[in-house]
Amino acid sequence: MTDEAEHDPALVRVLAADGTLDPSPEAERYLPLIEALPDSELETFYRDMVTVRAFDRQATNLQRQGQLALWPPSFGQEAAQVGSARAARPQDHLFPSYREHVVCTIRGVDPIDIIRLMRGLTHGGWDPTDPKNGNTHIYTLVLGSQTLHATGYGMGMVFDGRTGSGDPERDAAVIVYYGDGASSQGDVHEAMVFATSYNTPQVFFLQNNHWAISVPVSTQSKVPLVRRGAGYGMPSVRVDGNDVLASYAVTKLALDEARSGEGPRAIEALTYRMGAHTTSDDPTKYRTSDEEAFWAQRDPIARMRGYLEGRGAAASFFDDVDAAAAAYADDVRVRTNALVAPEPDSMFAHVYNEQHPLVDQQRQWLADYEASFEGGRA
Amino acid sequence: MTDEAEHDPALVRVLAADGTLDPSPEAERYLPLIEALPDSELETFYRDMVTVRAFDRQATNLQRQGQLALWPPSFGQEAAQVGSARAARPQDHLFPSYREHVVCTIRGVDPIDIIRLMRGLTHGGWDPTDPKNGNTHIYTLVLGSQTLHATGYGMGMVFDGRTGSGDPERDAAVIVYYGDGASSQGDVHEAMVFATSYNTPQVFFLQNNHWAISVPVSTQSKVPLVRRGAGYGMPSVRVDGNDVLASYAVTKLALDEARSGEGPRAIEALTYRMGAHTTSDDPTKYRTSDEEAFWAQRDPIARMRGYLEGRGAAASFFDDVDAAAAAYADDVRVRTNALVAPEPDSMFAHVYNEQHPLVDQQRQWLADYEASFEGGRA
Amino acid sequence: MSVETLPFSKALNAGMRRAMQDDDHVLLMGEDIGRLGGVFRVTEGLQAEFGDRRVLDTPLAESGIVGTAIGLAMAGFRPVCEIQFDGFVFPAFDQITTQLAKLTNRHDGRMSFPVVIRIPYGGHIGAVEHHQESPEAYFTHTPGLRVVSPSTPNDAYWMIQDAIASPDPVIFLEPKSRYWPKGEVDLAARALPLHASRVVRRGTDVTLVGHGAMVTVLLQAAALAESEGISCEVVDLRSLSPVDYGPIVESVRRTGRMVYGQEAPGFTSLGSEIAATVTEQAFFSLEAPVLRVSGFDVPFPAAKLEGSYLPDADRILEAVDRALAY
Amino acid sequence: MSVETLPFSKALNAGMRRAMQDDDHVLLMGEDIGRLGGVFRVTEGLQAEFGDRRVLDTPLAESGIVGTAIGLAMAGFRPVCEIQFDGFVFPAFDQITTQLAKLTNRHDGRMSFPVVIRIPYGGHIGAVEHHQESPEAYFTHTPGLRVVSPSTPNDAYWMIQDAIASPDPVIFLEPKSRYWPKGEVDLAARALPLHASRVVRRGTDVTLVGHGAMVTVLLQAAALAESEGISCEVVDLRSLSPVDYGPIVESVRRTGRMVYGQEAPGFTSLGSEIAATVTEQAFFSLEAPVLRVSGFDVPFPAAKLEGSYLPDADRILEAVDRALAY
Ligand SMILES: Cc1ncc(C[n+]2csc(CCOP(=O)(O)OP(=O)(O)O)c2C)c(N)n1
Ligand SMILES: Cc1ncc(C[n+]2csc(CCOP(=O)(O)OP(=O)(O)O)c2C)c(N)n1
Ligand SMILES: [Mg+2]
Ligand SMILES: [Mg+2]
Repeated sequence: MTDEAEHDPALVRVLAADGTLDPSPEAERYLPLIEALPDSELETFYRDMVTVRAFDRQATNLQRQGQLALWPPSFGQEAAQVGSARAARPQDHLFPSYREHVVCTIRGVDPIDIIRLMRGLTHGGWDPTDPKNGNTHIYTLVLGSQTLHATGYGMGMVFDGRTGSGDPERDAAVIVYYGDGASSQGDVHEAMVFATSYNTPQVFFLQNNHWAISVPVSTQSKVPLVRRGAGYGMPSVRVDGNDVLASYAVTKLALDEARSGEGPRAIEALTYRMGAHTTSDDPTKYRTSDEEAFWAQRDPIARMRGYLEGRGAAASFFDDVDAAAAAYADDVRVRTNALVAPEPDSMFAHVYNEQHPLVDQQRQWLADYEASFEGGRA
Repeated sequence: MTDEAEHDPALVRVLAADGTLDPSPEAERYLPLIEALPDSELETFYRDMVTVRAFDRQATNLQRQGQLALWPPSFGQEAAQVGSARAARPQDHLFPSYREHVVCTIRGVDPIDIIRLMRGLTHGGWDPTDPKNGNTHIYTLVLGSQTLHATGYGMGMVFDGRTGSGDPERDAAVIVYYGDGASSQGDVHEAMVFATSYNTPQVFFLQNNHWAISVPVSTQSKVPLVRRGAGYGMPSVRVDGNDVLASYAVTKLALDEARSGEGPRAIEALTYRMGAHTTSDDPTKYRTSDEEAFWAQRDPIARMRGYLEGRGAAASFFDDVDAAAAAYADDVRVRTNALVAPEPDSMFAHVYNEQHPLVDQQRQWLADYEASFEGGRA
Repeated sequence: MSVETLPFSKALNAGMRRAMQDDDHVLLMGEDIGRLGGVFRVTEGLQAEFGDRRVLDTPLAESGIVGTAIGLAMAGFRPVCEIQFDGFVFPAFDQITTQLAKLTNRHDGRMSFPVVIRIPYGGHIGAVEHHQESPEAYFTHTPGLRVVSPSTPNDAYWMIQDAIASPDPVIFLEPKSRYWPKGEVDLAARALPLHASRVVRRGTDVTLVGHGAMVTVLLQAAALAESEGISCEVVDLRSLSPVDYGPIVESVRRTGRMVYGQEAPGFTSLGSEIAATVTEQAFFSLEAPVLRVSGFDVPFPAAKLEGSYLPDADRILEAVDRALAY
Repeated sequence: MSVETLPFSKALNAGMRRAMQDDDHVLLMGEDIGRLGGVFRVTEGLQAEFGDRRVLDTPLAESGIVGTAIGLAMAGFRPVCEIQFDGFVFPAFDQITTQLAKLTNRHDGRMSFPVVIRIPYGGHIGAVEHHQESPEAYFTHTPGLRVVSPSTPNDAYWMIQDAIASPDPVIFLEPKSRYWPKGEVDLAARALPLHASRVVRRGTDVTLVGHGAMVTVLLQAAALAESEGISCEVVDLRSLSPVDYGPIVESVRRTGRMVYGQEAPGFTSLGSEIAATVTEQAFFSLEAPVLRVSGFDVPFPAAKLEGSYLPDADRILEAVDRALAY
């Protein structure tokens, strides 16, 4: 299965597993986009991946220490996420699922806001309307639901003339993230139906990490998931999602086309969830160490490091990145430990925007009730 | 739109609009199946179409006379329905939507049972477990839902070894009918996901009659709907659904393959709803008389009549068929007028199979209450 | 002259037209609502007036309609979705329940979701399965939604505008058997607030409460009761969530007896809630338990049986008599 | 020896194993229930024992799971579907409500649909959104469904077998916070019938009623009340639809006071129904209105706040005191 996909002639790949430049035939048309990247940007890609992996590992540990309710690691999926998120323009809107820690932090979301969600302090975490969050929407846990929200947002861009105007500062697009398991949900289908019907400026970004908890992707589909898009008339491409350059390039082109009014596109990024599904999961129950080893050799960070080393990056660069990542992760730990629980009252505060007598009454009741225990509840 | 489809090189068509044999390139592989049909079978196809059209027109009139709550005419879709239903073997299971009057009657369903549903006497109408109904399931009004039921039934056939055994008397398949509008529902997607995942012996038979009430198929998809199947790895074919021979042949092959364990298949039959959506609808609000005229020239019955005439069928044959159809329709009218309303008590009878205190109590209450009006309710 | 006599459906149409004129980010979406004007013609003429970017004939997928409406709300629109019939709202139930209802809360109030979902509901039209149901309990049980139902053309005209103006999601239930009867609509004077209930008939012996098409039945029952010397007060709920208990409890404190009428099955219904809560709030005034007259706890039956299923004035009166017999 | 001490989850597992042994057309289907044994390990070992044709790791689509289970039932199977968490049942809501619940009736009783839908539900596990909800009201309001919830390992063992044996669709709610505690399971002696409620503690002053994990809370409250000299009777509902009112009404006629506890939001809830119906049936015995202690009418909050959201023994006692103060 993994071998087959490796040699899929339609796969876009730029870097071999060891980081040497070795574009697949399908990658040819994307090379100019990659060649246009300055060294600083290549270094940013690498830095992004290392930083968020350090954060991700830290969060996993924090969960083990009982600081978080749950943590779904992004470990292994850094290239697909960095490549796609760096391809987006500031005015684009991003709709993550729940494992897009890399995407979110790149766009400006404070990792502590993701932590707050997974610690059980909030169901959201950050404010998508705050410019500092780079139009990154909050996580959606009901699989596939966000694909429709993204499509609706894209319809709004069409109706507001924010797409296809030819003005690169004005034209915008949406990108929505979902998984191989989620692809089976009816909502994803309906999102593709609406997207093509309204010609939304939209990229459907599927991270096929080969597993939906314990269920292999072969249960969701016997054929490559990338083929779905064509059924709706959507140009679709399959990319090596562990290759940050390829992931960047295919997303960049797809978003550019979408923004310029050519309609929705689909990308299947082949990657691998190197860690557990979440900290509650034990992958040894359902997958082999051979498979894990196969993918360990395709680690997206090692690959990009090989590439940068091949281009002559200094050892000190890598050391700097590692040190900065460690500091970043450490800072998250410190701030996590400082988090405090919200007041019970807050659960009533935002159910409605306008006054609601029943909620108001229960809010008051709880306040009075809690007050009646002043000096300690049994 | 219609012209484009007419000249779609991938369309399977055997008969030209005037009934001359003029197979499209795609039809070549199906010709042996058609050549194998005895004359009697060809006549049956014709007779089926004429008979049910007469019944359908009768039902439409009965609704206008206030005898039915509603009638969704099958007018214009006879060839797709006759061809596909005649291709099924006795042991196959058929899951209609709500416009498959032709399919149902061919399989043995008494038309009066469809009438009972549309008169508002029952939500079902016939008993799919009664052998006389040819494994025809009852209508489903919530669009797309039945596609999952069919898939589940097909899974059962797989688990019971009733498919792929090589024994033609034992191996069975399911065929499910749905429309171009329904194709947008999430359930249809999930049905295709499950069908391919479990390799069900199943044919997805889409009657693209170009309209979902007032909404043209172009709102559901910008590309031919037949392309959807490939996204799941399903062999898929587009057929001229107004050509009964082509409809028969593609369905026959697809069902044979499905039965022999090769998994699900999809068929898009291009046809046209020549009448209103239902008797509550007024199609002049949303479509042109030019379009209606275009399709009138492609009437499936006229086409088959032309073919039979070309083969030398006698005028008396056609007269006989017309006379028998008129008698058939007349019989339906007579029996409709004789239908009586069910007892109120019946609404409680089949909600549960086992005793249910709340329902029992309400049933008793209503009986007592009705009895208290003996001699006339205000 | 600001008072016009309009059928309920045209009053709704006029209300939506006005909301669309006032705010160009109000848009309508649904199946067959554009060129056809909806199967009940409630949106007739609006696509011709506002164009197909503001009145959308969507693909045929209810989850898609509500899910994309959510995205449109995020992008600053105020979508008004039409669900073609009550029984077809369930494919959208996940988007309504796990998304629309919860998204304001999930965003800690930083985004609002002013989506209206219009649903023609209820029986009395002799239609086939899934076309005559009263699904209000599913929505009133869901925190984060507001649920309303007008019973007169004037309320239809004003409440649809208030629902569209609301920053919260509103399930807007339209009693389809009331689409045709006409009534006076005052285009100038706002009706009661969206979430107020209203006493529509004064009385002293028994309080009758209901919403939508049931209000007509309750008024018939009250008229019949009067001829038997029983004085019924009738309250039109108007808002199903939140419920404006003020007028109801005030009434029950006076009458000591209450009958709640609804077309929906009774078990775990809005009627259960109102009975339980009124009992709590007026316990010492009650001479009899609050009685509920509901659709039976069976699937809405075939059309020919709807007369036996749906509570009519006689069944309301039967309960009134029982309440008085306590 | 036929009595074993088992955790609730293992009792369920044993019950399903036995049902599968007894009838080879019983099959299990759901997400991650096979190789992994389910996220709560309730189906652990069953795929290894019965094979992947009887324990299906399905594609990830809840409407697909329930919809194909319906087709399997038509083909003579008895599917037991697992929904991974309470909050993920809504994508299947249309198939449950418009299809599963109504198909027997639609077929005029000529086909039956013995489908069980297992749903781990309720709070107390500190999980993220959609993982702690109590959706029972949506199902109890739907005619055609049966809804049950065991609260002990013994009931879990027997009720799952009864649910599978039932010719009707059964929504089987598993209180997930009870998965781990152990209890005695009598493998030989059948428990009460599926739809019987049970008095689990005798008392004379106030009747406490609830289901699932709430039963534990009610028993805690009863123990605390005892220390204050108040005698509480506790009834475990077991069956949520239909409700076996006999033991409840009998109890309330003696105590004159009742408190209903539930984790679900209170508005239009099962608690509303039971309060309204008990009031009707025991009107003259009631010294106080039936009081309900519920989750608040807000979305289930973030995990750190669940302690304030979920009714605990103190909140039950507060209501007991209020009931006694009438
Ligand atoms: C509607 C719904 N059903 C079930 C779940 C439980 N669940 C959470 S993640 C998951 C697997 C998702 O797999 P995939 O889409 O491939 O994403 P990945 O976790 O691999 O990133 C499941 C079943 C859910 N969140 N939503
Ligand atoms: C879930 C659902 N939504 C809406 C409807 C109302 N409705 C009935 S038929 C119809 C159009 C169906 O179009 P199509 O699937 O093309 O079938 P056709 O009527 O053309 O045979 C609509 C919208 C429904 N029955 N079910
Ligand atoms: Mg995955
Ligand atoms: Mg159609």
